[in-house]
Amino acid sequence: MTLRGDTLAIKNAGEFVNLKIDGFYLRRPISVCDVEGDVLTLIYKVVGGGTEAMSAMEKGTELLVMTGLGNGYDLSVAGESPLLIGGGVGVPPMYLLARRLLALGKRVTVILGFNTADEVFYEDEFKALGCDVKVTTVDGSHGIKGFVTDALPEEYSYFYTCGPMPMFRALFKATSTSGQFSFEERMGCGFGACMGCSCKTVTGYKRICKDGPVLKKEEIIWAD
Amino acid sequence: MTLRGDTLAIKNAGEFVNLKIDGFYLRRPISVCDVEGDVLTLIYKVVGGGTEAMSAMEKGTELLVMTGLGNGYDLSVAGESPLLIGGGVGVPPMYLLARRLLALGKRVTVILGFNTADEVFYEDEFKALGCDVKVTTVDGSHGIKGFVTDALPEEYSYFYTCGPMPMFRALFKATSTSGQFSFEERMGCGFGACMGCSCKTVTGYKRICKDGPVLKKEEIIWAD
Amino acid sequence: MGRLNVNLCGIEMDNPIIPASGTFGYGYEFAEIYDINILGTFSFKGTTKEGRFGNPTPRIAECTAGMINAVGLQNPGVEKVIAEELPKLKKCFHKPVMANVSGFSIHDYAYTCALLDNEEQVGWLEVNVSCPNVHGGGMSFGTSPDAAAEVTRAVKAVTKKPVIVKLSPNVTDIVAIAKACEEAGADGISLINTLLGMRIDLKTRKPVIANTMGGFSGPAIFPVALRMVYQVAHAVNIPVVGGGGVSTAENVIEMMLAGATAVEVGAQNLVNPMACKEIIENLPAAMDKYHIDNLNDIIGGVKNG
Amino acid sequence: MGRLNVNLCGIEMDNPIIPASGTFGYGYEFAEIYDINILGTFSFKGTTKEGRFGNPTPRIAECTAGMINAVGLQNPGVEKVIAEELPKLKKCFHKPVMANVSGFSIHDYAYTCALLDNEEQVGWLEVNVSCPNVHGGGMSFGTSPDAAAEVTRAVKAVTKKPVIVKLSPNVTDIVAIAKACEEAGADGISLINTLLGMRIDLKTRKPVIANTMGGFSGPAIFPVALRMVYQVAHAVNIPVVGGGGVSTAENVIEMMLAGATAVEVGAQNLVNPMACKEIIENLPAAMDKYHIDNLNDIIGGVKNG
Repeated sequence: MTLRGDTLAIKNAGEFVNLKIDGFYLRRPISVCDVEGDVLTLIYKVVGGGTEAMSAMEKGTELLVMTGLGNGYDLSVAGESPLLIGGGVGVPPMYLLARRLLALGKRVTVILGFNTADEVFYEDEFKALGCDVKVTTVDGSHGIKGFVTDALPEEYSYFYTCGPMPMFRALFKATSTSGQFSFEERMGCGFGACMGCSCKTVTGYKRICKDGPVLKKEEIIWAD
Repeated sequence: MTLRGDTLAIKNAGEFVNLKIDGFYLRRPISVCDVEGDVLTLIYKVVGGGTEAMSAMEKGTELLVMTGLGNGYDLSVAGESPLLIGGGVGVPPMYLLARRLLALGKRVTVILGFNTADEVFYEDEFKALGCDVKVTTVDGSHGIKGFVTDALPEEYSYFYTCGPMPMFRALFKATSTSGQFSFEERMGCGFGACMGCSCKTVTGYKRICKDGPVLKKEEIIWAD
Repeated sequence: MGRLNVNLCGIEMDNPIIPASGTFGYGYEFAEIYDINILGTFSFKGTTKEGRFGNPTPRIAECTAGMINAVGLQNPGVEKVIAEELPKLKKCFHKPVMANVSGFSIHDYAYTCALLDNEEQVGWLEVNVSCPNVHGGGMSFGTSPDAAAEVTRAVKAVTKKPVIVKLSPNVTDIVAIAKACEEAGADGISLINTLLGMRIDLKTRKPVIANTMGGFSGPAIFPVALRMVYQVAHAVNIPVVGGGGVSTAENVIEMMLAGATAVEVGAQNLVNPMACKEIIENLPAAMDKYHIDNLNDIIGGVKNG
Repeated sequence: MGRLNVNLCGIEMDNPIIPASGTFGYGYEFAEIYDINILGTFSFKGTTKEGRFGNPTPRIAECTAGMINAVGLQNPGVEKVIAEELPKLKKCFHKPVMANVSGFSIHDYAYTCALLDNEEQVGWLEVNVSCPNVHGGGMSFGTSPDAAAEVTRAVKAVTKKPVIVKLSPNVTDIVAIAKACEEAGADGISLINTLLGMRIDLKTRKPVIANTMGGFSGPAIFPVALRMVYQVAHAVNIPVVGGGGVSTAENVIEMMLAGATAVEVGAQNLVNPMACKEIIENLPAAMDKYHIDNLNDIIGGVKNG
């Protein structure tokens, strides 16, 4: 979905917005896929009632949206050839990140992981940006057969990722450099007030919504 | 408000419909003012959140409406010169009743009671039907100064009324013939299931929504 | 055996859907709207030894996602129910019905249940120890394990029909009360009845309900009901009838996962008279969506967090 | 003296609006959004003797007109709160703040309150005997009159600041517990904390909350909260802080008519960070609509039904 409005609060790739949806009490956090001027692009997967209602919204619907939430990715440590890895619903935030890194003159490699060909999306958009794009599908129906870890290049300066936990655990082991992971958690407020989405890190307790969603590889503690 | 839809279930003047309003759990019962073909006319006073929401509805809004609720007035006992007495929010149901009685060739006298001139409505509509119309206002700012009981004619064959309790009590004493009163009560279901709107009558317990809202003068027991 | 069939205390039901007592009268009003024989069963209006008018009006208040009622057990009394209501009910409903019984003394309960025990159409006795609307009445029985057990024993002594005790949620320890009823011989537990609630009219500054407080029901109370159904179902070895704010087929599945063998639908019948019909019609699709072949496979099937 | 001023246990407040503990952190997140000095006060994150991470995630569940949380008293512990949080809080909030305290033993409560008693900015101590998220913890104190009274006495012994005991609604007789606290010396009663609730994820068939159950709050619980505020306010002679599902200025007026001297706003802060600001701004118009000159005129002003 694309929204038009005041996007000035959105600073970094990897931030999210929090949408008020009629008929639901809690807001729904959605990661920013792209922002250009006053146009905000959100790509989401229908997983429950909230996202179902979103997909049923008509053109012209007005939404209450809290923007500029979360820390987002830190680009200052990207190096010259950063690697971006998006798994399924984790693909969208990689788009704005890729644009920003390319704007900084980086050589950006993107790995997009899916279960099967039908799920693949945004491959062409990333190519159009000028990224080196690799796609993996678990069943091999498109691109490289296997997981994103089967597509890791020899060389890269740093990595950024967003996706499901199993992918994170695999990447944590398989990656040779440092990197940043964007986590998902059920949130209450989305702006750090309720402690609903806390997690333990090497550097103490962090709120995914306020101190995250992006955590550095070094600070992550994997829950058993 | 006027609604277009299946009105076949609406049989008698004095029935009500029950409207589902977004954002409210219980339906809102509104008396039928007029019905002609598939057009239903409802006139209501904004007294709370529900009616407030109704008055804010835009043209073209679709509503879930239960129709044909309540017993309505019994016209078979009207005689030749029935008297209709509507007080404030009790005026609307008198309109369809007047139309039906006139269609039966009755000489219909209507008394409309209000507090003040600004509240007066439907006087011309009743005149246009060909009723003998008297209007009373408590402050005398329009029509006869005083209450509907101050406008009672010498002669009438029977009476029908809808309005506030104090008016009912006054009419009960002041009227020389039998008649029918349409009562209001907070309802749960509106179709007789929940016993939320029961009242005691000479002929036993009655549900205002199902056995009423119209009760005959002889069966009414006035709560103290 | 269809995929919706369940067995409640030895009686087969075509589906687990039971309109809750007090929201379905004795069935006729709904029989005019749809064929109520599609229901699993229904629990008829709470019946007492003597006839009652109940509480003064207003008895109803609007709430966010719910309503408060303070009807106060209006009913013609058990003799009239048997003489006048059941014959009429028999004409529009041809399955075992659930007889909901309330009382103000142990003797009341026993008296009323003994008479209903003779009625062929009565399948289950749902003993309400929880109506929050009667001062010093039902409420007190439902808030003490001993009193609830005493009522259970007294009723079991006068009937061979399955006895399902309906509990009040307005308690500190619902499990203790459920266990006491089970030990006293209850064949099933039904919960929850309404939460005690109140609203004030800002214009008149009076309680909206003439009786000041009343029973709060509707979708708003679903999470509390689900929690109590879960707690009780995991603590007793008799079937649990789950209810409280159920308004969709998904709610029914959630209640059954929590441990309900059958599910009561209450307030929703009042705002949508077709609610139970729609829930029954929507169940198969909802089951497919969540990969449920047969409802019996999911009763109490919630996994550990 | 403005028309919104109230006096809570001897401390003047510009208005009765108090963001509830656990929904407002230590204030800074909201101070970034609006000047929180417009508030009557706020009750800061529940503080315990030792630091706590709280419960595993997920800790949050969506409900109809509400939410369930099972944060489990995450806080850095009273020493760190005093050393690190209060100085930061002082920078953005210049009024007496309400210190919310929880514990797992009488000693815990006394220890934590004794330390907070030395803090100038702490105006009131809100002693939470009701958090439903900690196994064997807060909950048990709040469900027994004797235990609640014991906590009250222990806290009163170590502080000169007004002690407001926050009660759990998950009890049979809230009045008995409130009275026990009053007799034990409580300066005020705060209610209600959250209702114990649960949701199940139909896809995973697991509880949505990792801790299985959690505290249910939001507009859905307002009628239960209002009823308990009414019952307690009419039974005790100390001020009552009313809360539970409050989300509008009208809700505030209804709570005060029921007997609340001040009103807590909880879950609504999470879905609308401007909630308290908007409520305070909307109060005068709402008061005009219902012909209320001064809020003090309506405290406990509900008429008999």
